[in-house]
Amino acid sequence: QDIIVVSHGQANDPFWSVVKNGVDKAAADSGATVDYRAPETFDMVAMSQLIDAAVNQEPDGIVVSIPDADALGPSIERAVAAGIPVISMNSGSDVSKGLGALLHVGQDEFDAGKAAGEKLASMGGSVGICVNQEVGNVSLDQRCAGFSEGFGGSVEVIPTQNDPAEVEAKVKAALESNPDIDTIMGLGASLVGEPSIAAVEAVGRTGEVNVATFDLSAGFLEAIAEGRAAFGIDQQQFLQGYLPVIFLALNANYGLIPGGNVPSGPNLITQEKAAQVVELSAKGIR
Amino acid sequence: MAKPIIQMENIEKHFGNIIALAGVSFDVVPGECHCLLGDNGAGKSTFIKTMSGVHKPTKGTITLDGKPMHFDSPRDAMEAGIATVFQDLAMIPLMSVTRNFFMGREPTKGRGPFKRMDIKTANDICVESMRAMGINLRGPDQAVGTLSGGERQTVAIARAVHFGAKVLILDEPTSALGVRQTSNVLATIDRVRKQGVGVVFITHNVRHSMAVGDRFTVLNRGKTLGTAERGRITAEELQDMMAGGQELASLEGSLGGTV
Amino acid sequence: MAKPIIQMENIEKHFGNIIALAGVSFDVVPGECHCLLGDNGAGKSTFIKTMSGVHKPTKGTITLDGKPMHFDSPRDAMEAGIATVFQDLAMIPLMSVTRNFFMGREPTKGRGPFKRMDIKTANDICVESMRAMGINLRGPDQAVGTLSGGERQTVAIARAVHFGAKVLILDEPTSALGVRQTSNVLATIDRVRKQGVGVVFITHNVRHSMAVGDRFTVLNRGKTLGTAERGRITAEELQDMMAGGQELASLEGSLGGTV
Amino acid sequence: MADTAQIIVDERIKKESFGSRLMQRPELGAIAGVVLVTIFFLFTADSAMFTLSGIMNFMTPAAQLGILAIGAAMLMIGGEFDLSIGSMVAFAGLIFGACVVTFGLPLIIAIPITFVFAALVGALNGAIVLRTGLPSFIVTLAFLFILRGVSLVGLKLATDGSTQLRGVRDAVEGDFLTPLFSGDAFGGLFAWLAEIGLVETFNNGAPKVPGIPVEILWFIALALAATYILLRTPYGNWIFASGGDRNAASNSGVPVRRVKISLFMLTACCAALVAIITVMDAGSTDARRGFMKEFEAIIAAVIGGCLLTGGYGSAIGAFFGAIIFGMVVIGLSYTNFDQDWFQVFLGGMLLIAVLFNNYIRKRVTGER
Amino acid sequence: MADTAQIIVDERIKKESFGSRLMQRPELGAIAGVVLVTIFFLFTADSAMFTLSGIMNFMTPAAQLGILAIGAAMLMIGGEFDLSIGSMVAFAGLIFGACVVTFGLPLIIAIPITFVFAALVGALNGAIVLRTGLPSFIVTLAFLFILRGVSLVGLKLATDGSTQLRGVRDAVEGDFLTPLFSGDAFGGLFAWLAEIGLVETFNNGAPKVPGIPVEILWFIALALAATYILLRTPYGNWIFASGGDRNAASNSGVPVRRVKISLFMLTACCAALVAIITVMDAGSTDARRGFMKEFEAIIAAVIGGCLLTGGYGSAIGAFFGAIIFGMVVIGLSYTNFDQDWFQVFLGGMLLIAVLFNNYIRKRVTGER
Ligand SMILES: Nc1ncnc2c1ncn2[C@@H]1O[C@H](COP(=O)(O)OP(=O)(O)OP(=O)(O)O)[C@@H](O)[C@H]1O
Ligand SMILES: Nc1ncnc2c1ncn2[C@@H]1O[C@H](COP(=O)(O)OP(=O)(O)OP(=O)(O)O)[C@@H](O)[C@H]1O
Ligand SMILES: [Mg+2]
Ligand SMILES: [Mg+2]
Repeated sequence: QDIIVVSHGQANDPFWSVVKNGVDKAAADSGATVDYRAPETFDMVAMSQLIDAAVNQEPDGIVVSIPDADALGPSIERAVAAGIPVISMNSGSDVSKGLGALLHVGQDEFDAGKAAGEKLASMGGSVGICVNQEVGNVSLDQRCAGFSEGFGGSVEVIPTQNDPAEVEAKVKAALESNPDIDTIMGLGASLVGEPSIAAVEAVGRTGEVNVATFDLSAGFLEAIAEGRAAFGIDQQQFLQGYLPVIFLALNANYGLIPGGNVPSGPNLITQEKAAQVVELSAKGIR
Repeated sequence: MAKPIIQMENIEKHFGNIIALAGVSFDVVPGECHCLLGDNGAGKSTFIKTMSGVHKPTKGTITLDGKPMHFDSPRDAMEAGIATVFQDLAMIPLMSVTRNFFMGREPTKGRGPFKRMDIKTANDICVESMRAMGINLRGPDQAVGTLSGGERQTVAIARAVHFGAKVLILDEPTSALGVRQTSNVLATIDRVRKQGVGVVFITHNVRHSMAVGDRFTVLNRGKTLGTAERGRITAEELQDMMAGGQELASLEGSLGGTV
Repeated sequence: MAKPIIQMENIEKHFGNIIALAGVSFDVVPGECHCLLGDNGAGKSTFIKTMSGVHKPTKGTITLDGKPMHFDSPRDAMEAGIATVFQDLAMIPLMSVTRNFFMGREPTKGRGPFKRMDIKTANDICVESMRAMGINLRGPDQAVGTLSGGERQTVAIARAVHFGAKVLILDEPTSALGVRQTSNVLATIDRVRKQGVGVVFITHNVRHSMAVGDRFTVLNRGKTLGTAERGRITAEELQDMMAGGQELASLEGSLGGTV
Repeated sequence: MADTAQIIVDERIKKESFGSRLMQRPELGAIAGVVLVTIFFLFTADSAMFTLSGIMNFMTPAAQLGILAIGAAMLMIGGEFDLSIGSMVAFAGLIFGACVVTFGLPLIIAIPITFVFAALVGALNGAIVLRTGLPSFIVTLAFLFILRGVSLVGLKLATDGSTQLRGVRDAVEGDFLTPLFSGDAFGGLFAWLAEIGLVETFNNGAPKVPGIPVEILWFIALALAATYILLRTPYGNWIFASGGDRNAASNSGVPVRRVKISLFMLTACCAALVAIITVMDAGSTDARRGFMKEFEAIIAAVIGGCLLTGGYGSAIGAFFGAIIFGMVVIGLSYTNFDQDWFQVFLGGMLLIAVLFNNYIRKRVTGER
Repeated sequence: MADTAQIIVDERIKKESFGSRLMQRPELGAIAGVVLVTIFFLFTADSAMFTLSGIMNFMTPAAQLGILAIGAAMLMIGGEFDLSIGSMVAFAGLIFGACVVTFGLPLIIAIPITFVFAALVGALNGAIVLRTGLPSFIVTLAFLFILRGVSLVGLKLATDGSTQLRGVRDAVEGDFLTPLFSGDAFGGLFAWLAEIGLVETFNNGAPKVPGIPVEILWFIALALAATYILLRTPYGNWIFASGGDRNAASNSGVPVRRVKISLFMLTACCAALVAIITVMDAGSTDARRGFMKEFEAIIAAVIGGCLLTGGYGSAIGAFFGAIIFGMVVIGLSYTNFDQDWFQVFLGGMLLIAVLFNNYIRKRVTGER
């Protein structure tokens, strides 16, 4: 069978590379031919065109992420109208059904942020920053918004670019100019989480400032294990790549399909669990 | 003498800390050819650039047809009827000969939104004007960058002559020209002068200036050395003034007075 | 006659569909000034550019000191002792006079990693060479772009003379020069010729060419019209050949034979 | 420059074929690239790519990029850059979205307002560049950041804190101008063609291609208009002159300032047009719309033969440049190459297309 | 150009002050921008910004950017662009990481290998540009994509599927070359200064600033070396000439091809240096390293006075340009402004800094 995956994250993004690894594994396991596609940057217009391109090839199934239902809706509906089974993953759990997708595999970004915020508040945090490496990317913005709500205290969003040195300097700057900050929420593990830990160490406040991040990286997990960071939010994105492909393959072969959405996360990785996960993370599975 | 078309009074021009013109006065009357002479770096080009709106004078006044004038751009000067051949020619190498010729003043046909360049007319005028100067173009759409030095200079002259309404300024127009083209340019100066246009002619060649000049103004190190009328000055005197009064005799001697 | 330093045989040069040179032969012997004359667009600049390594000839051979040569770049030609003043001068407007003067052949001091430009020597040589040509520079670090046309040309000539080892090629070197500077350049040609350098001198001015030339070659529409030796040809004959044999009499007459 | 050649008998001109004369035009060199890319995908891509719907599919992004690229090309020919057009897409999208959704204005008012805002920012860019003599690169770069930032703040204001403004599609539903800026044109024709079997249909009988996306029509119209302006009007001549040599142009009487400011305004309006089309198509806008489009537009213009130094290039070249870029980007998704290699292919294809176009032009014109 | 002026008595020269002669140099104009930005932050930012540790904090990213900017500036003076340096950071990081982690090579071998690879790619870029006569913009753009893609694929190969290669810090631990490329220099000095109370300490007595990050030293050394080369060596003269007018330079005997190719290699090596430093500092590398750095480097060079058209600029200018950019980017997190406005401020500050620098230079030199 032919299955096409269209997501909004690039193959070189650490998070999405894990999704893609899940896709590749599913392809190997099911024997289906699977293509993974994504626009060059977070670009909803380009993404809807990629979905159109996928529909044109009339595959046996399409997997999409839906960060903007308005922009992607018509393309998805077109796929459904053409009789192609669609499964949504990662983002869009709320709109997935309405657009005609069979089911959704993923985690709601806002809810995940909220859960993390609540956890960090319960760890004693009252003043937090949310470090966003791609302001304007709606799914990242939602994470910060969820975090704000769950955290309850004062939260400032720190926008940065895709550069670890800059992230470290900016977090350091924020910590130095506002000594009350006791919580750092990063939106990516290797790009934001790891430099944030370095920044906290550089200003000599290890242990006083809780650092947490979305997604995982081996380096960040080691820091969790050593107690230098609080936790990582794992949405087990490998599943978001793996399961929809398997489902669609089964659907194409036997007409089988689960009856409801599959929540792949959120899953907080704290000190106890971190050590086991490191190895898998280094292999691009978690 | 007729009333001057353009009159420049006490023009000064400074570039940063360099004083290029230190007070120059000059005028042009209709139907005359006024030669501007002087050593290299005397300030001739700078002076005519203030006259044609390229530079704003640091000090001094410009009067056109009796009214004080401020040129904000060369376009203003052009619209006042002043056409110039600059020493650097002001050509765009990548553009065709015709497009350079009509740059800024394209002939049009049609009207309203359909007003467009009349390319056929433009090509014809351009080829014809160049032929009148003694250059047979291969084609009007050859890029100016591929013309020879003299061919390029001829384009600039033909253009200025075509658009020169009241005053025609020529900054060393014949420097790169061959014998035949030079004769043509001098004849052209003679012709437009007779039509009542005032011509400003810059050259280092005393013979050329004596051939067509009615008055001669010599610049030296940013100042005027004076103005003489035709017949009141000999070629030798002019030559001496232009060279800044330096001793030429020895050189001249060794080379047989050929300069 | 001495053996030629450089000998060009049957040179052809095509640009796309344009034939600029249709078979030109030419040579230069040590200690002579060989004048290259011809109408605008005749192909003089193209010809000397093949001689100085800028263009590769489409056909034809170049022999240097008896050995066939291929210049892959102007640098090769320079290293073979050929220095050229190009018609477009080959100057960088944004760079200082000194830096332009020594561009590509900077004097150095120190050694190994501490080898650096000897700026003081360079400035001194540059100012001195310019003064010898009759131009007093305001300072050796003035940008060439702010020099007057003649000043700029003088830099190019002074540079070529300074580096001209065996052959010195001058493409219309005096076109923008004042009287005094022209005399200096002619005197300089005379001097280097006496030192045994072969000089190729392009000009449209018959008097200049008669003053220093030993041989005269006339180009016309990409072909040689012939070579004459000094004394075997008069200025008038030369002038007629340069203009391509066209009728000049009428023009000459009206302007008093001044061209 | 495409003036009609007057043939004069001259022994110094070699004969040249009609083909080689054609290829000397900057606008036609890029065709070679299109041909090469097409051949490449004919061999490697799914056959769906060159069905009617496949062609529409890659032409849509090409058209959106191309509208920007034509504006950018004209500005580049005029000797300047505008790095703010990508952000301008987001900014104009915000203005437009806010007009129709937040203020509920009809299109006949909202669209002119959007263009006016865009033109004003363009004029401001131009005025700063000309006033201060700073390179346009750095001035418009500042506006790249400023407009992007303002879009973010404005979106948050317009939506109470979200960075995504939705509901545009509902708001413009039924407006008489909507068909001009969104959806597909000639829908009736295509439905008829589907009925008589000339256009493929889905199982449910709807034509696979519901019509020609309007952006493609805008794209073609703009390319034709820009070409006409560049080659056939005095203004076009002034653009070439201003970009070729500012001083020479101004000394020859070209109103360089006016030309350049109007070009900045034109480029900004092209961005606004793309914003309106994409916002209406997507039904939403967000703060990252148009991200990096400024570079893609410049890339397309350069592929199409524009010089970065100004004074040379063509709108038709930018047209084909955008198509090459669009084909390569979308076309790779019709092939079986692993997405990990996507960028390697993108870069390689670009390079090969440009090299080939260049090689053909040189071969044909005989220059070296 | 900074040749010693020979003063000749000339009535046509006005006197000018030492200050104005100083400001005419392109390298010094950018200082005005630094001063202005500093004053701005002195008033608006938290005082922590201008403590020793605050300064080190914004100088570290500025230095990493600056190393690239100096390379980019030299290449721009030489008349070319390299858009692939950002991707080169990722590519060189991969090579370096693979050498030390995957193959376990010591630094003395790994570092030269990294530089050789970078230089080879640079030379390839240069060779294609010079061979084909295509604009370097488009050629290096292709390599922007290609190198980024190759880095991704290479990383996945080197790590069995992850896009992050870790363990560099452990691998280089104890290598005698490590202190040259990572960590802080003069640690002993700073410890001593802390003891005598000249440097602030943490509660545990460790100095707040453990030393000067090595990238800052590399940055300064490179700026000095580049300035020396540009202003005091024949090679520097050739760079200006090649960028100013390629034909004129080549006609005057400058080996333009050699100069340009070596500049491409130099720029690539600057990127490799940044890669080595950042990879060793971070202990890991991933496929997104150096993203968009090519543009930031060009921005810094332009702020510092380089012309995009080539032939003019300075390494010291790029030095200050990088510092301005670094200060503005990091400085805003020390202020109380709403961070949503970040990009607006970034753009505004850039514009103001450049305008001011331009204004000062014109005021002082009297040009108009
Ligand atoms: N933009 C400028 N900046 C500084 N100095 C300048 C500038 N333009 C001209 N100068 C100086 O002003 C003086 C006069 O220059 P100008 O070009 O007017 O001379 P000219 O009389 O035309 O000489 P030539 O006969 O050689 O063309 C020269 O010494 C030149 O160096
Ligand atoms: N790159 C080129 N492409 C096409 N044609 C060219 C090119 N260079 C020169 N030509 C043509 O070749 C002919 C000879 O040009 P060249 O510059 O050698 O003439 P010249 O004898 O030096 O003339 P002048 O006395 O005016 O300087 C000219 O007609 C010119 O149009
Ligand atoms: Mg002059
Ligand atoms: Mg010539």
